[in-house]
Amino acid sequence: MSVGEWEALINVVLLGLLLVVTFGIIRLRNLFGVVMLAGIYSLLMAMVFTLLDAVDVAFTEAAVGAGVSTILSLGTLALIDSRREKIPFRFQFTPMLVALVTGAVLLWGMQDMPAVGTADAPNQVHVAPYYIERTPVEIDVPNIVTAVLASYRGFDTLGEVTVIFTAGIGVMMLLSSMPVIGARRRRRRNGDDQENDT
Amino acid sequence: MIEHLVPRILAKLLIPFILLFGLYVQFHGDFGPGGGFQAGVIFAAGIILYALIYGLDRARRVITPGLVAFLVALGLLIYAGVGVATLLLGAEFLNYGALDSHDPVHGQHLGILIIEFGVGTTVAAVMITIFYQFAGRLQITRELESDETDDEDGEEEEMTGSPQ
Amino acid sequence: MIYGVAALGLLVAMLFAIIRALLGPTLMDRVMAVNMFGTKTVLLLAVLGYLAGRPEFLDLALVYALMNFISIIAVLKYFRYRDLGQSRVRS
Amino acid sequence: MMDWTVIASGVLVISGALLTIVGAYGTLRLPDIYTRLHAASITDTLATFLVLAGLAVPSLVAGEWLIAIKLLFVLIFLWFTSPIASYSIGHAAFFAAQKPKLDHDLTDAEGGTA
Repeated sequence: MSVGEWEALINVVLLGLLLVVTFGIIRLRNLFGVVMLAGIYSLLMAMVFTLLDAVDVAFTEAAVGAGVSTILSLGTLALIDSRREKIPFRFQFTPMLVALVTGAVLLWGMQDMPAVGTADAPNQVHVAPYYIERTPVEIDVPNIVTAVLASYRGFDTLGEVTVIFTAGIGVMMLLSSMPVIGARRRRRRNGDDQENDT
Repeated sequence: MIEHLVPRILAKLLIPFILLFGLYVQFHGDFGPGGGFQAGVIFAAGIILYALIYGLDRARRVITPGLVAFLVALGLLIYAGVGVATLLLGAEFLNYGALDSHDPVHGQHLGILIIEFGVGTTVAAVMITIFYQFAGRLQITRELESDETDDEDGEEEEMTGSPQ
Repeated sequence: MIYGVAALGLLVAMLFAIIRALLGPTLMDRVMAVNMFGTKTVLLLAVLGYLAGRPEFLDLALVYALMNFISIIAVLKYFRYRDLGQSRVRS
Repeated sequence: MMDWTVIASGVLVISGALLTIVGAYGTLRLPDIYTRLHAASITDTLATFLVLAGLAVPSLVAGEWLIAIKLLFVLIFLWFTSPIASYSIGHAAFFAAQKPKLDHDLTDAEGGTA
């Protein structure tokens, strides 16, 4: 078997495992277990990305999945009472029908798509040749992904960084201790007469 | 967690490597896989590990929330500042070629390096912020509860518990 | 060829880990399965790099080798204190 | 071309993969978390070493030192971090008040004596 065939075989096995883990996540009624299975899902996705030669994406998945996503989920679980989440599993017809129809439509639409890695697929002939040809001349960095991300589409990346910035500011405003402590100080300052109420 | 000997000692050994690897990913992004986003997350993970092992209070003394909030904004400002600088040098927004008047390719190198640094700064600071806020929330909740029951106690806890 | 066989072997081990994670029965079994899965991911990424002839993938394996245990430490802290920000032993 | 590097590398990698399967199978068969942890962590050391050493052989022969050193770092970090993980899981299981299954807790099917 050639390298490509081996990679295809491993890819199929990985996607099968992904399916198993997904159904496990759906069936599991315990949030902590869901967080753990989501960790496995992230590891599997990193390997699928690696097989698709999208090393930079796999790297992001690896860093986020191994480093922070599980920890932040656990931090959230510590804030909420996760033991109360006993949702009974019951079959619902309409959502199932909608999901099945959507899946069928997507599968039907996939018929027209070119195979993975086809050289003359529309996404390969649009701007990709330009990037591949011009990057050594104009930017001269070995990793073309970095060149596209940081230079050709720098404005787009600026927007992404702004999104992350906004997320950080939002979490700061929602959970930060400053407003709470300020409110408490205010309450204490003018609340001596109301002490009996509390 | 500080009383757990094995994680404490080994984390002490590994945190420098994690931070160093983060810097490697940051500045090696032109050549191999990686870049500012991944590097920021890895760097933040090192700090988060420190906070997990030694406690949030000590981590907040090393990397104060004020500094982190400053860095969140600084990274984005670096990125946008490069764009403004290229505008002032007479090129389009974020056209790094203008950064070096003699050799546009060298200007591109410089621009990519600087903006990746900005991305890394913002991402690392945001991740640390999110962790600080989520992990520190229970402390605030407890303080508020103890404040409602016993006001005298709350006075002392406020000194140690409130962030800088 | 040899690397392909080794990768399939590692995938079988991963399947066992996933079965353990799905079966449970306790939460700690799931945590252990995730940790085991992480180690096997490091190995599989290294093997895949050699299979594809691109050993640059080792950077990825290095990330997992360095950082996979952080979430496990968070799990310990979660179970022990129910609070990831806990600082010192409560008297 | 089946020269000795391919054979050495193949033997090491395949035996490492086999050991990994054995360890993973152990986590399926053993009765409680502590014994499963034993099976999971014992593969982390030897199987990891065998696989990574097998991968390092062709790189060393070809003189690609950077790759061999990266493999060495992966091995060292795995050797450092997997004991921490096992320690953490064991401690967490203990704090979650899980009792180890002793001989008289096991049924015959699980290999117990009672």
